[in-house]
Amino acid sequence: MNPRVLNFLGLGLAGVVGIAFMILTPRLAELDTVLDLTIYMIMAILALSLALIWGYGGILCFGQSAFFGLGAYTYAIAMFNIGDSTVPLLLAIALPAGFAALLGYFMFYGRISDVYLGVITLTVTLILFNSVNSTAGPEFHIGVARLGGFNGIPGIPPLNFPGSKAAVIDLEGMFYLSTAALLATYFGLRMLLASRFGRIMVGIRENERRAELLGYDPRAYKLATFTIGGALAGFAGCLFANWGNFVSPTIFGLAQSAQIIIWVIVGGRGTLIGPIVGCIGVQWLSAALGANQPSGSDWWARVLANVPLILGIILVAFVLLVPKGLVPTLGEFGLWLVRSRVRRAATGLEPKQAEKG
Amino acid sequence: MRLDRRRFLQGTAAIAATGTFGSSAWAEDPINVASIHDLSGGLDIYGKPMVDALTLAVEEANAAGGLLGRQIKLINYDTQSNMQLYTQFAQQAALKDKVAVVHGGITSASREVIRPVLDRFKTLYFYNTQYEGGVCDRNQFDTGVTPAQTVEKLVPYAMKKWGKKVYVVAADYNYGQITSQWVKKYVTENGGEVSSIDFFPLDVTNFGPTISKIQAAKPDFVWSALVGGAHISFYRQWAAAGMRKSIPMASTTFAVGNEHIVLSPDECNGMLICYNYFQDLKNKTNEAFVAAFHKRFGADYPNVTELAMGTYQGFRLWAEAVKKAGSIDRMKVIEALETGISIDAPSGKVTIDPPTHHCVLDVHIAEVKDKKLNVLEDFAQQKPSDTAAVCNLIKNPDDNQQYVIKI
Amino acid sequence: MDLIALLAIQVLYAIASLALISVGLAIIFGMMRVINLAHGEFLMLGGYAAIVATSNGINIWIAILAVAPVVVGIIGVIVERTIIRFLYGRMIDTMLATWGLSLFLVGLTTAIFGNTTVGISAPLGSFQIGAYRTSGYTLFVIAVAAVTLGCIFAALRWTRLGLIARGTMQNADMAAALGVNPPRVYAVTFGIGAALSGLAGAVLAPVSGVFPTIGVAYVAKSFITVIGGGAAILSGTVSASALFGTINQIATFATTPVFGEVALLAAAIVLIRLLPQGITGRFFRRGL
Amino acid sequence: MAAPLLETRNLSMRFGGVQAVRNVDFTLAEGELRCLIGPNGAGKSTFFKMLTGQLQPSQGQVLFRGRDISQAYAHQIARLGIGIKTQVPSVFDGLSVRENIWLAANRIHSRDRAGNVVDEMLERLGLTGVAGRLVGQLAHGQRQWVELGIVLSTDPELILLDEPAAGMTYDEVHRTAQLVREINRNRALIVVEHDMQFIRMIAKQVTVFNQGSVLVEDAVENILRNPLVRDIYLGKQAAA
Repeated sequence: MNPRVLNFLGLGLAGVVGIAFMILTPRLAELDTVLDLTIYMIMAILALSLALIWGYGGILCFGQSAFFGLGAYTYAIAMFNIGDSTVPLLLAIALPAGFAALLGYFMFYGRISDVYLGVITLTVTLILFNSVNSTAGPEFHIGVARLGGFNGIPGIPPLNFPGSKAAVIDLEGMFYLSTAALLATYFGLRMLLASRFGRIMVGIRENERRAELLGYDPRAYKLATFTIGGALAGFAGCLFANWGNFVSPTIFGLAQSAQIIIWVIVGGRGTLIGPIVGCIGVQWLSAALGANQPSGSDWWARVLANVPLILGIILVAFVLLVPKGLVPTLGEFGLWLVRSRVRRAATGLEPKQAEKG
Repeated sequence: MRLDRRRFLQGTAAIAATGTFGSSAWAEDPINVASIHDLSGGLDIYGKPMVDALTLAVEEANAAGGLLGRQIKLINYDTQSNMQLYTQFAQQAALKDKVAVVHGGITSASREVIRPVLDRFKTLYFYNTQYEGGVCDRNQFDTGVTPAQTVEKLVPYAMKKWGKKVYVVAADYNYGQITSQWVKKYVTENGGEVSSIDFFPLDVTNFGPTISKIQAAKPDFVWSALVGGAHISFYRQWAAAGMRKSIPMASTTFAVGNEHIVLSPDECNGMLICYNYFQDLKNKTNEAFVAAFHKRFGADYPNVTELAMGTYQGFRLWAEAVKKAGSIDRMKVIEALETGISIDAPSGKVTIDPPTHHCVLDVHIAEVKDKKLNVLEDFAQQKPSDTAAVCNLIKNPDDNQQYVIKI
Repeated sequence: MDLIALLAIQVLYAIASLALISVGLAIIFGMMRVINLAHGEFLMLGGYAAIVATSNGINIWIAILAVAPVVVGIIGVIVERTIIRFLYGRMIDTMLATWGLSLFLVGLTTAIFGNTTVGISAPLGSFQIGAYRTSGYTLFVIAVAAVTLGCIFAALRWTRLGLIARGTMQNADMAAALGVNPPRVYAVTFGIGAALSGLAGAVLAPVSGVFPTIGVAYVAKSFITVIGGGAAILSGTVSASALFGTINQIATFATTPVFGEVALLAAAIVLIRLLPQGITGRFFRRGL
Repeated sequence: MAAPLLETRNLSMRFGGVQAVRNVDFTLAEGELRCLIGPNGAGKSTFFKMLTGQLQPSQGQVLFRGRDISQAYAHQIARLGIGIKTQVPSVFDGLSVRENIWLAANRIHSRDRAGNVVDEMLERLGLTGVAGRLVGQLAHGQRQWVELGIVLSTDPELILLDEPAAGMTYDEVHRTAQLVREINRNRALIVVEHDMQFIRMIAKQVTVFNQGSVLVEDAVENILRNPLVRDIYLGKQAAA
């Protein structure tokens, strides 16, 4: 059994499962479950955007939420001003992509690397947070859309089928759209990574200097990767604004940025399935912990229902017990079971992460 | 129960139908009531007391035999100061728990996140926090005070006491912005002047420069519309700079987060505030309530806040309406509430104002004194005149928005 | 005139507080390459330590200057022994772990103290500068910052641990090369870093107040300051704090706190763009 | 004799106070094989770094085919046709041997062509057996071969080898020498090496670096006789 075959088997399986999930869920699950799953799908796209930039591009980005938020705000503002959702959707992808390109040019062509990238991206998203957060006054508006400061923008009109404002995408449609988008993103990225570009990108992550000495310009590849990641995050932001019909500055906040990183680490860097799993897992967990709070004053009950406390313990335990992240660990366990030729083959599929401390 | 595809496509109406059907089918199963508040994260200062009050209200009702002979089940969500969870939990409450009513939301932001969800899924919504006013939605009831009810009273009182030149510091968001506009309005109406209005994002903790600015402006008193844990440092730095003794302060946000307990007396004594409820109100209902509350949550419970009482009264009003309607069906209950239901609450008489779905209630001006709030003057039965200026749900019941009231 | 004086004090104060909240992180990051996302919570714990101590009748100065650092230092060592030490050389994992830790600490403090803890009010009263009154405590904060940095300088310059520290800053394997056993050095370093954070938290408690979630207000700022400063613990922290503190405070005074914040962050970006290794990556390389 | 392939004029590199390379004038003809020797810290590696654009010289010029490349980026120089095998093998540890070679071949060949080139290269270096292994898991000697393979796969005009024989077994050294001679049939090389046997096997012309500048340049046999070189360099070696 050679790597290619294995690869295609894996992809095929993922595809079948994904499509089955998309088609069956609304028929089997209750509406509230479907709605929850919708947001998880959307956030998974966001997780993938960082998985690409960081896991494969080796670009430590603390500010992925910047592009996510820009996407959401762009969609909201454009929607109020235009009405038909086609243009806003495209803007919500183009603008963050453009912003990522600018920022990326500024950083990579300035030869900024590793943790300094982290700080700059973090700083950028915090600037956005502070700025947008202080636009509560009526004087802050773009066209007819008021920015609303801390309160954000409520009542954002949902997507409609291209051209016909009336044909609004309903809740079920939103689920189909988000799931399809996630699947498309996943397979798109798999293709990207299999392409020349993707393999060179991974090479640069592994050893930038060597790639340079072979005649590749790392700055250009990083810039491209970063821009694609920004576009994806922006797209996710647009879907997010649709799902809840609101957006507020906390979308740019430290908590949001950190959360995205957590998803990727939990699921496993250097994989694509991992961040998806991590994202859904962590979100489901905090929602599950938040629901069914005990009322009353019983101290122990309150401690056990104390979300940050429990979540914190789980995360710490996780790092110590599953350091490589969920999917790689499971993967290795699986591969440990099969023969070594297959193991060699499989390691080719998902390049191992090289920790840069 | 599962939804088959056809019903799913019929959409929300069908879901609401199945919801009410499902719950009124057997008199035995409990009535679900959802609480959606921040019990962790930055806003839990406000959320925890609200949930405690709601818990007590539910337990009292159950002890008295429940509603319509059915027990009430409180389903309690912690939104962790995270907007996304407000949406998710509102959806769960409406669709999974099929609750009869949702009590929840703290900031206006969270309300505007919940409101459309509950409208869409036809679930009754009570918002029990004091806020900037202007929400006009037949599916929602607001039991908190709005600026016209408190600011209007406190401004002239403070000006009479201290003078006509006012410096306003406010939280930089919808509530702070609008409240400070009301302050300005009433100050000018009373022949004074607002020398400046400064806004601060909710996470600002360094007020040094501002305090210098205020000193330069030399106002007769400072009006604070600051909100949240970080802003408490303003009062600290204000006192530390020795300003508390020279320039007094009035506020309609102070003490809502128990600031008067967190701060030491010499950091906030003498400040004037105005609310619907104070724990030390002298009346039979309140004394009984406070006793019950301490019995339930311990005598050392810091303080029953304005928001906690809002929530308690919110539930009581809903329960009253359910009794009157003899059903928990959303429309029946709304109609019952719109008859102008009123209850004898710890804060005094509280009545639903049919056209605005806000409340007519007493307000009191009090002074902060050694971690206590001493009531100085009472104003009976204040109407939500600000919202009334823009909203009449009896005339146009399909209205559904938050008006920005022209000031 | 007196306004200038007042402004000067406030700028100094901004620098001092920035240096205070950053230096603990600087030591931990500079020496161990650990991004401690629970840094803000260490500050928060320092505040609580001071509050609990004072409310139990301990003199406020002792509470702030002794109790808080010791308590948080011990907590730091425990954390290092139980979590961090398993993760050396894995910066990313320590990020996840310390993020989890920060959540845990927030939850724990809320469970123990609730969220309406009675704070401590600033001692030392206030004093007059011309037409203005300002808090005497401001000067105290400035003094503490100066003394702290002085002590760190002395420690780095003249103690064995300082020597090791400087070595490790130059190259990570140095500690081992110097024939000390790294685990102990790391534990101690982390402890000291935590202790300094505790001190900072306690010193600022009377100014900013203390509540479980106050950490987030600090962590990003101090992180940015540390990276902006670069590898050298002391000169890095000082120079970065000086730059950012001044910009922030003056911008705030001239306009609004928001703009002050944004100006600080923008400055950080420009700085890192110009000096990709942080200030000390370029200037006074041989600094401490 | 044709115009030189590579020429440096007055090339110097200073780090703070330290003068690592000092006014080096160096010329390499088309197709020449030159050995660089000199004690550690003589500036050989720094010299290589400047030739490949990893360091910008603090003064002087590097001319490749008469074109000044002293200010060019590393990747531009690589594309002009200078390849380097660094002292510590610089390879893609997280990738398989095949992927390593592919990344190099891919730069100059079309997708399908690259595949064959990779196979040939693996065969040529005897790496076919480990093609699927992660390079990070290979022995030092093998990683040396992988890096050689990477360099050769970009088919450079000029190949710089920084201590190719380091850490190799005796017969690996032989194979390397053989390979170098083979490469030299149609490519120019500069080889930095300490191993004198190795140099004897390959070298004609040798340049001796000392303290950052060229001490002497001569045919290998003269160099070996040169007392100066003995003192500063071979003396130690002989003693060792």
